Amino acid sequence: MSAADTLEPDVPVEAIAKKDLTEALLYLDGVTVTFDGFRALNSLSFTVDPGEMRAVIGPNGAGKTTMMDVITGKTRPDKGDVFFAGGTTDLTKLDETQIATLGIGRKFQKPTVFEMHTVIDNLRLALKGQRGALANIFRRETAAEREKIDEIFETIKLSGHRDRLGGALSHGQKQWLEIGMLLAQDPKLLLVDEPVAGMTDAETAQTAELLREINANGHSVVVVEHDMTFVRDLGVRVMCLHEGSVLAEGTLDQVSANERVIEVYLGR
Amino acid sequence: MSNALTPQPVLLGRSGLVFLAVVLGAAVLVPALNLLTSPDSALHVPTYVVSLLGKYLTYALLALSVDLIWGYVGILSLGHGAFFALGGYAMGMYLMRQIGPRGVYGDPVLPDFMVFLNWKELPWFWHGFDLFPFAALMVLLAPGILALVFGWFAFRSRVTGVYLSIITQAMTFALLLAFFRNDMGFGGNNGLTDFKDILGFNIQADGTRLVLFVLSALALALGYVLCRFLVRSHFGKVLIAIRDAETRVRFTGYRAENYKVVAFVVSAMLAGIAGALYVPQVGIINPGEFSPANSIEIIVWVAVGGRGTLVGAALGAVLVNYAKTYFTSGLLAPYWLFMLGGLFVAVTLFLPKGIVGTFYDWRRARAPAPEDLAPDDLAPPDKLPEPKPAE
Amino acid sequence: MSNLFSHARRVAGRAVAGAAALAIAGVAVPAAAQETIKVGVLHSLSGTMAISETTLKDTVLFMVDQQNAAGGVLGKKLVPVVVDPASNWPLFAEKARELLAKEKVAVVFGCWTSVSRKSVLPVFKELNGILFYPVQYEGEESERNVFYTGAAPNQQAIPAVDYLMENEGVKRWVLAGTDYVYPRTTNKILEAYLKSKGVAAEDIMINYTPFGHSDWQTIVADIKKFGSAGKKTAVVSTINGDANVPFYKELGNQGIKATDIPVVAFSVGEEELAGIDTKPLVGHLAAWNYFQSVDVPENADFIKKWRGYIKNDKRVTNDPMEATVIGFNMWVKAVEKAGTTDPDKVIPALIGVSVPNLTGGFSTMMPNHHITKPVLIGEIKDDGQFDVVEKTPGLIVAEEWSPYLEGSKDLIADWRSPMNCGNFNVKTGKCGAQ
Amino acid sequence: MISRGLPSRLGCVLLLALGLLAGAFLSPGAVMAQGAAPDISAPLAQLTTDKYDDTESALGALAVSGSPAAAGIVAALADGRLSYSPATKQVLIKTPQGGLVDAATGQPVAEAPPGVKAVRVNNRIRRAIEAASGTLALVNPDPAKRLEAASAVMRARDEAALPALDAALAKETDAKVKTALTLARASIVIGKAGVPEAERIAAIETVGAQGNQDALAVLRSVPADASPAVKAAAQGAIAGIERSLAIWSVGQNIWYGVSLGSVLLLAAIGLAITFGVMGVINMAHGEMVMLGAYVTFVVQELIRTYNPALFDLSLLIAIPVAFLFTGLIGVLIERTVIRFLYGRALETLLATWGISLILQQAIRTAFGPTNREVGAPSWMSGAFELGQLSITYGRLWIIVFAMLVFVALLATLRLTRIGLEMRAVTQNRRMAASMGIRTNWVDAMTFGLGSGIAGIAGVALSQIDNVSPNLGQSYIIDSFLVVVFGGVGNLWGTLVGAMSLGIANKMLEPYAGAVLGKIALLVIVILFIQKRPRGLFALKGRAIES
Repeated sequence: MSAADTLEPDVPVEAIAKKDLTEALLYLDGVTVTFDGFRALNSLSFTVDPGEMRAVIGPNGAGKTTMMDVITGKTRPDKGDVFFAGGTTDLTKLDETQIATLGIGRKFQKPTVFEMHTVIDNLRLALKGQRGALANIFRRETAAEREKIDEIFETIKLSGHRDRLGGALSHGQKQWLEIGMLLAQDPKLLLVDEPVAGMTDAETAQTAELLREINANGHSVVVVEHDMTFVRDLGVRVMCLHEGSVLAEGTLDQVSANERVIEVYLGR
Repeated sequence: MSNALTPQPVLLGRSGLVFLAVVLGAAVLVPALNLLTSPDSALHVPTYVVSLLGKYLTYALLALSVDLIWGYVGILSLGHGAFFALGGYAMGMYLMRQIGPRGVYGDPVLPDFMVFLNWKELPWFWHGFDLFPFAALMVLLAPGILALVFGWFAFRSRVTGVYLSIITQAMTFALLLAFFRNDMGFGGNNGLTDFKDILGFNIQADGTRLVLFVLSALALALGYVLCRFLVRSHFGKVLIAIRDAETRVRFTGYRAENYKVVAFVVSAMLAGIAGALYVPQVGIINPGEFSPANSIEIIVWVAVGGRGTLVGAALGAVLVNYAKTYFTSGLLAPYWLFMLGGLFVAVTLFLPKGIVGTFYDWRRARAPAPEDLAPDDLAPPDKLPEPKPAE
Repeated sequence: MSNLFSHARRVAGRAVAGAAALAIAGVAVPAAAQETIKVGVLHSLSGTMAISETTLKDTVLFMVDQQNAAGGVLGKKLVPVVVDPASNWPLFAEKARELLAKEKVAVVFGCWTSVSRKSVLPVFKELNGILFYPVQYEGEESERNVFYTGAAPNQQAIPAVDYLMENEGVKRWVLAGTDYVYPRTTNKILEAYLKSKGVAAEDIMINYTPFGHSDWQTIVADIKKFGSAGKKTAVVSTINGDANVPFYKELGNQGIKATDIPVVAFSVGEEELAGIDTKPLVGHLAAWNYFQSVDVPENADFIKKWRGYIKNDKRVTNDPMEATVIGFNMWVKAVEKAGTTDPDKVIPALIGVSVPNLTGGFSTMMPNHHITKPVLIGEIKDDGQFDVVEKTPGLIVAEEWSPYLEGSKDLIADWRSPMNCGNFNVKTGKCGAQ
Repeated sequence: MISRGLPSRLGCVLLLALGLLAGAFLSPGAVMAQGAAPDISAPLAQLTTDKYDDTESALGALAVSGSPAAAGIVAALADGRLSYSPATKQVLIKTPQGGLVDAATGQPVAEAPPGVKAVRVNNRIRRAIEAASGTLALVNPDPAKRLEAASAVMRARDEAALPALDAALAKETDAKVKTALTLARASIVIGKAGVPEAERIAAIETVGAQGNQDALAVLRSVPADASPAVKAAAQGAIAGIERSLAIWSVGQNIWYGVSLGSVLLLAAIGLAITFGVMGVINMAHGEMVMLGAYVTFVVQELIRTYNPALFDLSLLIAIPVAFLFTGLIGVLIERTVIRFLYGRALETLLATWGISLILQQAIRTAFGPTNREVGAPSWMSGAFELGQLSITYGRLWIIVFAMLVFVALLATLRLTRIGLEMRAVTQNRRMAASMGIRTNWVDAMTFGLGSGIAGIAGVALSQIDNVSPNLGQSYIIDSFLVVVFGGVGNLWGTLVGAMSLGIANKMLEPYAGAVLGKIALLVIVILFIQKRPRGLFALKGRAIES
């Protein structure tokens, strides 16, 4: 299914508040995705500002992962708009690689690192720079690149594991390595899917710290997470998804006080 | 230079050096033993053994080309024999044109099979093959372009895993049927045969056979160095990354399909070279080379030797083919299919990493720091991630 | 590497030889004790061609057995060397090389398909071996090192067409074949021949199918349609191997009877029919130089001994077997005549050798390295055998170069001195066809 | 022959017919007892020369001899019961009871003279016999026999049969037979010299109304010297038939396509289980089909040996046997090899390829490399006409069988406990295991089911293809293509895939030929997979990516 088939040209773009579109880093409007009759996203709309960190919560099947799929080009929406960088780029027309090159990095729910590569090679592969196939045959690492990698090692605290295979790392280490790989890509926006699943409390706290640090360095971050302690640690604006659209938005306290949210989480 | 700070991985590991030594050693030793020892000597290598070894070496190069894409990119091509055959046909067409008026009908231009089917003139695609440089170019281009077109479509459409394997099989099967057709102008089932000269040298002369053997050894050595260089480069790391987690690679901003296409084309060209060296040594090229069973056999060689190890692929090709030669003669002839079949089953069950992969495991297990060995000799994980069939 | 190899080969070879000697001590050990002559057998025992070639391997072994029982050749025992080229054409070349260079066999009986013969041809020329090729083929070849004991097109196809024209009044022809060189060439020859007999182009339909074609519905329907033009129609089938069974099954199912549209086949013999229920096929024809049902004492004797040897009293015999037998006997006779197995002596000695065939006559090796043969037309009976309905009165000499083909009409082969040429051009008077 | 007067000819034929009838019911001795028989020694002598020309003319002479013995002789020749002694020139009839009778005298012969040989029959003689006995059977009391005779006469188009036809037409009461007789008469009239123009044109209309291929053949036999009006009428009728046949030929191609599709379906459906559901690339699948065909062979051999009466049921008996046997082999393979390879689909390819080589060679060793004969039961032989379509029973039953297998498999997966467990295990092995499903057992059963289905496919394929060790190899590529084209893991996809590939193949074949058609189809499938990398019926969904 090509993007052209599903994109409705009649969507009145003018009707959307100009301010949102031009100032937002990420802009979703009326995004709907259906799988075999099941509506995974139902007219989902929200924006993420430059430099913002946002947490997304919601029960299973609320559409959190599908939302990430749509933003990163993995899934094409049936209808709706997804714009990036102040409305300059229509993400629904691009594929994963183009979107990644634009500066949107993604961490998967299940940690995905290159298991047969060493940790340092994982970072080397992710490092921003030449992506062309032929050019990479003769590529040599520069001093600047090496410095950058050392820097990331500092951030993700895996310096002692440089030469171990990615697959040999513990679950938590893999999560961090994956975040490190995101950093190496130097994206404008990081999409992080359940970064603390399966982590110890200490690791969870460290991860929250890590994400805050990343955010402080000027990266926008969208975190999908179930772990409320972690979300609280982040201390950022929270958005609750339910049945494919935004149920509530605000601080964690506001959202968790929302009656409908309580109903959704506890009522079933 | 940056190399001064942290060393880049070495181009050739220990096993690579051993491999090159063996191949190049054979390139010197075999002709020497053939020429310098008397036929009665225990060390004497008869000419027919030289040709046989030369054939094995071309198979080894073919296996290497398959390992490059299967072992390192995870593309299981069940149609790689097609590239081998195309290279072989390009060479065969050159050799046919060299026959000139020495064919049975004495036609100065047309090959015999065209004469007796009443063809009046040479089909357009036969032009140019009387020139060796053109033919040599086609040895690379014919498989290369097919791989480029096929790979471009397949990888861009993200046809992967089993689906890809099946359509590569369909591709070689379609070519098999096409080349069987006499109307195609490639000699139909009989293929191209009865060659006389290559570059002016009698193709049956012992000297020519020795030279072809040495060339095959050199091609294998160079092919190995090329593959090794590729898989150690940043490009190669991306390939391995694609094999293990293709989606991650895309989300990291690499065009996985471009990497696959490049690897696929390089692999097809290597296979084409192998085919081109194979044809003058066995003396015939026929559509049978396109048969899917042949392509599956190549996979088996690689699996037996150990995929993702390069050395293993070459070793597997030589071992399995030696076994085939050995068991198809004499008393064991009726049973050799049992042995071949049993070998495949046994290898997949008991040596899933193949001979060389298992050897690496064993060496790693003895080494004090297991992880440190990994970067030198990359063995694939026990199981390659494969797309699961939709449920 | 080669050191290692030859060593491993020697060691393994010794082990296997030892085991083998133990296993078949009765045969192997005494044979090795005296001087022997090695006979190569180059027939596929696995793969697609095993279906046809295995029988020929057994036939050669049977003949060797008989010959040894009769005292061998030149007082020496014959030792068969069997290899399996596995229906793989390059492997044929490799195995031929092994037989000639390593085993040093005196003669090789082998090959079935044209491509396998083409594959081994350069090897036999290079290493100066002798190959007996026992299968009917397309002709267009005559080589010093090869003796062709199967039929050339004029020893099979043309008499069959003549029979249909004269006896069945056939006016319209379907030439159906598998798309490879034998049917292509045969059909080219037949087309030219039919046209020379005044058959119009629109009364000839030519159809080619791939190897192993299994769905014949469309083609059989087309044949039926072609046959409904108001003229007596026949099918000349050069369909090969596995494709025949589904073809005949479809003919039977679609109710094409021999009395309506007879099919005459050149590649269907007793072995092939053994896999089909022949009741619906009664009356369809085949043209060969031998049928199992030929009622002469030589044949009855051969069948009896063969069945005794193979220990199966239902085993059928067929034309390529007869060709193998003739070839074998010719070689034995030529070796006795030459007093040596040296190919340079045996090859000239073979010309003119005459041995009994199994249809009550003699076949002679001609200077073109092909043999003289009677042509028999048989109709399929309901027991899977053939009823011989026509036999040429005399023997037919093979036309290795067809006079009906543009490229070869001026060529002749004569391997006697002084000509010594397989493709002598009578127009230019030069060997090498120029 | 034509020169003979009508009345005498009619008389002869009737006499001959009576004689034939008598011959069929009475002993030859009784026929002889009727007395004064014409001399048939000349034709009998011709029967002993062992020449087809003589036999044919003897047949003609016998037919007009008026001898009551002639009928018995013709019938004996048709059945292969006629022999002669080259030494004594005596012609002998072997009675159906096994006795010997002298053809000339009708007297029983105690012992055959030495060197007695059968009078040989070839296609030409068979045609002559057919024409004669067809003519004679026109007065058979059984309408079905008369109908058969009418079409035999039409096929033979022997002008000599015309008087008999006229006589039969005059007496005929059965409408169906009458139509057939009229048609047969018209067919002869069209090609006969010296027929009045009007009669010929009427005949052309009668035949033209038939509208089938036989009619075309008849219409094309209009003599070259016929009047322009006759030729025009024939041309018009031919054009009309060709138009309607062109339309029918589309239907025919679709029928052939469905038939090919059902063969593909049978070959592929077992694979849809082992490959589609379990993810095992089972290269030995073709060998399972081959084993099924050999089971059929063995079952038939046993039936032929021990109880030939059951032969028509042999296929029905073979079905469960083949299912159980190949199913068991499948379970064995799964338990000893496949189970160690789950999750390593591409490695199952290697192991099963090895297994396929072993199975092939095992069969070759056990049964020999040559084809084995599997007979067709009577209900699978022959064909019937549906409009202008000729539908063979064999193909029809295979289609029906394929559909039954498909439905049964679908029902097994949907409705039975084991089907539910199979789906559960393939969807989430760990979850299924934790719910108490014995996943090992289910794996073995699933593989056994797929193999068993392949086995019963072999039963059907033994009817249309070689039963040889190579049987499986010819189906393996097509089977994989069908499953992949249809969408892995979806039985409906396999059905639609098989049918569309079958029909596309048969639609392409008349234009492109068998080889190019097949190549074109492969290319189409390759391109199609580019468009839909997961096949025709791939399920959409949020793929769980790792």
